Amino acid sequence: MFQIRIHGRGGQGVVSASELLSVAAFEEGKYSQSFPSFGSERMGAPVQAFARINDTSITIREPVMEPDMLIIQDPTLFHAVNVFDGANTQGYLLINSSKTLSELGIEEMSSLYPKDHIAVLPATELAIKYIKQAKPNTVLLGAFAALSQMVHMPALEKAIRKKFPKKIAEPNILAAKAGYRLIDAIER
Amino acid sequence: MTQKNTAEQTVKFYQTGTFTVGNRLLDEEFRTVQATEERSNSIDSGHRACQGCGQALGARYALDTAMRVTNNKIIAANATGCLEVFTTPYPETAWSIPWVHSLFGNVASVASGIAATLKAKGDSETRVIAQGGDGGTTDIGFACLSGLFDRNDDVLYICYDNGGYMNTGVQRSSATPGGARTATTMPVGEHPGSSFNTGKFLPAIAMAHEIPYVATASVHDLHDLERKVEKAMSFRGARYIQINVPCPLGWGSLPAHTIKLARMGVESGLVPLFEAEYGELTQSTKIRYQIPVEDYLKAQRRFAHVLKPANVAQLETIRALAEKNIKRYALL
Amino acid sequence: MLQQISGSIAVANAVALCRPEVIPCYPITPQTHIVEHLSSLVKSGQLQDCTYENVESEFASMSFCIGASAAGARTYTATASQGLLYMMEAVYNASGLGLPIVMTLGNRAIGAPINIWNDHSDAMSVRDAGWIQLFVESNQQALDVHIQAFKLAEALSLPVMVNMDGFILTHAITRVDMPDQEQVDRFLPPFIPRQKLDTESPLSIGAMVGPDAFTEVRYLAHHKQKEALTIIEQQAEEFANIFGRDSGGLVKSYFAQESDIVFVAMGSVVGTMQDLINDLRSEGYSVGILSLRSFRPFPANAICNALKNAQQVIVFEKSFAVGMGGILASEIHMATQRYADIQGVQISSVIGGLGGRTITKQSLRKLVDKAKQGDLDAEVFMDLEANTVVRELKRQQDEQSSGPVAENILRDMGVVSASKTH
Amino acid sequence: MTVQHKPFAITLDVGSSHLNKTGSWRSMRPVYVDRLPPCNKACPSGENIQGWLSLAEEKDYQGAWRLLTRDNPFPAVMGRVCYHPCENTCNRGQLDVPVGINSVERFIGEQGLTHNWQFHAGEDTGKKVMVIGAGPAGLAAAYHLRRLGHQVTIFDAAEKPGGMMRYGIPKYRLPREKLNAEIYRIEQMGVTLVLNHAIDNIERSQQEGNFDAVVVAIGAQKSTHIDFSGQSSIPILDALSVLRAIEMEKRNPLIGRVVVYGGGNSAMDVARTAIRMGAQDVTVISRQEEAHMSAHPFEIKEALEEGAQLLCLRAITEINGQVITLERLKTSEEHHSGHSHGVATGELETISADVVVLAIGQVLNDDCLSATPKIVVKNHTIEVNNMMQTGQDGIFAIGDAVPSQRSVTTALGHGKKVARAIHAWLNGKTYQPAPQNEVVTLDKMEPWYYSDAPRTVQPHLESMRRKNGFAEVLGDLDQDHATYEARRCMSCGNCFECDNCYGICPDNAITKLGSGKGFEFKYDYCKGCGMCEAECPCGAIAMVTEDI
Repeated sequence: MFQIRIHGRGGQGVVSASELLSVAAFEEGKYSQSFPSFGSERMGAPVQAFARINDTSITIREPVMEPDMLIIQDPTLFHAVNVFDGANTQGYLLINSSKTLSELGIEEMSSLYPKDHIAVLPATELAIKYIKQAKPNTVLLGAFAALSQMVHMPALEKAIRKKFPKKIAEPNILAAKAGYRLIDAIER
Repeated sequence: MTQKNTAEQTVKFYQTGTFTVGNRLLDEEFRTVQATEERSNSIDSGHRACQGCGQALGARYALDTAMRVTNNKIIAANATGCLEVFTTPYPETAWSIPWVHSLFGNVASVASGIAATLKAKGDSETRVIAQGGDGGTTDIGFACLSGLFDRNDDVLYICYDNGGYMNTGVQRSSATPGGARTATTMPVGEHPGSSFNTGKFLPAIAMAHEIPYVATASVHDLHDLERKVEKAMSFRGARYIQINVPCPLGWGSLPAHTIKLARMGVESGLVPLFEAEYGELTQSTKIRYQIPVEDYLKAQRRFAHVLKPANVAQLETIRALAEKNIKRYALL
Repeated sequence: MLQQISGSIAVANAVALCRPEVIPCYPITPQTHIVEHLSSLVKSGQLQDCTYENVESEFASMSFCIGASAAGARTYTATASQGLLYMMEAVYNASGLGLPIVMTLGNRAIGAPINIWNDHSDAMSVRDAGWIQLFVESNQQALDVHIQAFKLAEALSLPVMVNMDGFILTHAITRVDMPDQEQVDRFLPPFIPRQKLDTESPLSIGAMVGPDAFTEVRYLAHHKQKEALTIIEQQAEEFANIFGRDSGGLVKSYFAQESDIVFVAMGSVVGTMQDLINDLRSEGYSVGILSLRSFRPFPANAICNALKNAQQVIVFEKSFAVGMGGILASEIHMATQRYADIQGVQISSVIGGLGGRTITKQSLRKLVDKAKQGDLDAEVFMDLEANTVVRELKRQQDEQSSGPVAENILRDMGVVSASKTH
Repeated sequence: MTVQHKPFAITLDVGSSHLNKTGSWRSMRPVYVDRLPPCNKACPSGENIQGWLSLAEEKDYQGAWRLLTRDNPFPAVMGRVCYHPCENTCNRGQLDVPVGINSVERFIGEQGLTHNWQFHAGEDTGKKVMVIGAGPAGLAAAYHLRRLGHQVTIFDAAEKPGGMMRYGIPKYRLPREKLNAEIYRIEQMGVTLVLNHAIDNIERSQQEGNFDAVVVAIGAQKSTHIDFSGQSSIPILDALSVLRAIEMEKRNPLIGRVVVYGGGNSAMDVARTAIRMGAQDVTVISRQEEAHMSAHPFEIKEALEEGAQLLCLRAITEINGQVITLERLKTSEEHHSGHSHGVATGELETISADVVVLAIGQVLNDDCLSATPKIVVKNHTIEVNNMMQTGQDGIFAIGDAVPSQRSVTTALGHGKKVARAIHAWLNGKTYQPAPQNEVVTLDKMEPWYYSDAPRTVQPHLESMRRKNGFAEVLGDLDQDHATYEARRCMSCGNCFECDNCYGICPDNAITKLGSGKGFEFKYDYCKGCGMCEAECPCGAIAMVTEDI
């Protein structure tokens, strides 16, 4: 079972990101689950969302305690929340930032991860470019696909099209593709 | 059902019992529903209302009228209260219409639910009536009633106003008139009876919701009452009628005086009868023979203290209220 | 059809397939998404011949249901927590009148302190209200059980409450198999009310009943619930035949009969427990779960039958009766006392997951380990921060005006960082 | 326990509340009563006024006429000349103004004449009754006797029938064609009228004619006369002979300055006749103050309107030549209540006159009675028992000849009463009048239910027109107005099927039996609240204590 935890702030599409991930996995015939860390749904508050992807059905309901994939949508959270709590350091780390890991002050923690399991990208910049909004979630999902291969772009595109009306879906797909390309290029 | 004036109808102007229930001289169409042998008796004999119950009368008047207008297609919902208790003492029922009682404070919503069902089933013939006492209407059921008005659900809400919680032993409601003795506003202390400058007048609140129709009526003037119910039934949406129903028990009056007191209430100006459509006052029923408020008060033990010389200020306040009504609703 | 959707949407769509005729609602987290979605379905015309009304309170909402159901409509609403308490008088009334209303309860804690997260305090507050109360473990069950709920309610002329953990299920996006209309129609016939406000055949509903007959009327309510014990099982079987799934029923055993240690629990926590016992059983533990799917009627026989081989029973529940303890635990006690086959079983009452506290596999595992060692107390508050409690008790001892408890504890835990104000 | 097929909320067989007999709560029970309306009570003819008004309300004029004429065969006459004591007692008078009963009666009477509705004699009994006097009393007696099937012959000394109706009431109040028509209708029943035939020995005439019984209805034909002191040079006449002379169209004695002495209706008749006959100046001198004059106020009012002078509280003490000396009187303090005469003051004044007419009353002319000694005359009237029988078995006396209020209406009432008495006597029985019901007063009624409207005023002739001739002073009501007026009747004490009791009973404890059949209490359910009694507009319900 592959477990994902997404950290961000209210309004950044954290919950949508987890949902899109689960739907994309579903589209690929896998079992998946997503849910938010429930709380007051106010803008700017730290939020988490979770997803699980598996080949068989998932019954567990506890929040993702040992994420195989950590997605950090907002790097300012490193100072507020212990985002690495319980993280499987053999898993993946995906961070939205234009800074380096050392600039972010997480060099020590990130060093525990395999090098090719870490990706840092300016997702917000790309989001502004493609969707004219500071919502880095779809860019990060593209990057997630490239980084983890747990879902793939066609399924992700499908999930985005299901969730959003065409006018919003298409730019988001472009944003996701941009995220995908960026990471894919680095990896390969 | 009002008589046209004499100039138009020289002969049809019946001095003989013009305001009576029926009259063999009146054309059928001008007689009240209650005058007919075929009236539906929505509430029938054997109910356990007190002797001279105004509410038993008001309810039958209103519902029988509604039944005639709708060809017997009405469903009634009832708030907890005297009417509910005395009509359905297990294992008997006095109702000849489909009738449901749920709770004290929810009759408006229950009625809305019934109306919703009729709407869902495409039944536009059957109409819904909600009924409650003044406590169930102005106090505990107020929120639900306001919701009904807000949504403009197709329900006629009838409040039988006897100015207190009579079912539980005569306590004050927000419709209890100032000065009146109740078990929670006894005639003791510096300000005996129910406080003045308190309470709420629901017809005005109903008007503020701008619902299609609001009216006040009284059991003493059946023609007026039936006309109003008939009028109410001609509208779709939320409608409110408040019927003044004397309560011998709560008012400390003789059972035989129920209608007389209803009449005196109106003729003293303390009980204004009027109609409003979409929030605008459209008509008031004129006082026929104005009487001093004292005449009305002295027939009720609940006001006995008001008539003592020491409480003349209370009497003046009540007089002023009557005058205010007369002016506001153009009752003369 | 397989779909990856939230629990709320799944339930809303399932309810819509049941062709409800009247739906009043009032928003309250965490059930709101259900009625929001139903609103869209009605407004867009996807759900026809249905009156949807956003009313002014939960009290009005249930009252609206009462009127609608009495007038012969298939009626549905949803609420949670405080909303349930606000409609409480009408909740009792609906069952007292025998009206087959179906209501989803998005289970949530009851304040104060105000808390929007999941536990079962709301469901337990109406345990004596005369409603049938069903619990679901997953979103698939949630949608399946709603379809059964209408059929059950209408068969018995009793209201049915489907309990679904707030957020954990309502907000979780999972795979569900959404039935098609034809299947649902096959399972659920059109509503023929047992009693109906009908101008063609006038009837008085809601008469006053005095001491001479009240006992009989109340006994009949009890009798109906007992009948439900049979009907629930029958309908689950019928459902399985048409939809090809096991959903519903009175209880569900996961190795309960063949295990020494058995969890008894209701709702979504059973999913986490399943995950746990799969691990534990592979490690050689003899551990199982008994999931209670019907809480009212209380299936005492089915429970006892499932527990007859157990040595240790861990009753896990997300609520408790303050001053008494676990509610479900005491009911299990009562049932086992009556059941001759069960003698000497150890029953521990575990209270956990209150107000949305995470129920982790790890914590549950500790319970099993303790039970295995015979160390599990009769009453356990799982993951209780004992030190915090002790400090607050000390504050109260030291100072008469120690301030509000909830705020003190938040401050103590560092959630609120404000300094002491006096 | 078997499975219930109904939901438990309504199981256990809910029944109708009809099972609950709330009648057991009652300590008083309502009963329907017929109370006596004050108009009926006041009517000297004993008319069922409320009854015929009720039919008139429904525009059943023939029905009204039939009911009315059951008691009074002269509706067209009485509709004009009756002083309608009924109206004075009418309960409606306390609300606005009394119902114009008299005008409706006249309308009904006119309907009878217009449509030529006829009376029917009763089945022949073979008995013969002689009636002496064709005045209102005699004619009424004849009419009622005939209805009862007896043969009747009326003898009258005058050349035309009608008595005081013809010779005492001026034409402007009673057009003669109306009188003639209504008398003719009685003749049509088979009553034999023998005119110009004075009876001087009753018993002999009875034996000669083989009559089984006799009714003496000879009126009070002898005018009271006063001999004034002084040397009068002017005629001093009596009212009766003046009015008779004018009726007979003989020489008009009312010329120049006419002084009428008296305060009664005859005085007014003479005064108003004098004005019509062209008298120069008409003065009525009354010993009473105006309020206590026995003339009806409207007569006084109309006389004054027509130009008569009125001098009250004066007595004629002397007439010398054309000068009449009057003494002023003052109201006696002990007797301010009514019939008192003034007390002399000694203050004198004079007026001049060309003729004086005394209108101070008439007494019985007992010439024909002298042959029948058992008929006792006392105080100028014939003594009769309460069955109107004189001391002579089989001879009855009625009208102005016996002690009673002297009015046409009273005379008609006597006619009815004597007919019943004779009928019983002829059958060897004694007439027992039915006991009278309790009179209904306004406090037993709830008048709120009646609309208020002023009485339709009979169209008055302008007073100028009145003075110049004997045209009728009061006109007819048209049909609309008559109906309207009839409908002002409150039906005091008698159910008029207003449905109030039926409608306002909070316990639905009244059965409506259908039009004309009234109502019935369902004592199984009546809780005895008394609302029906309190709200019965006309007071036709009474609460009586239950026997426990």
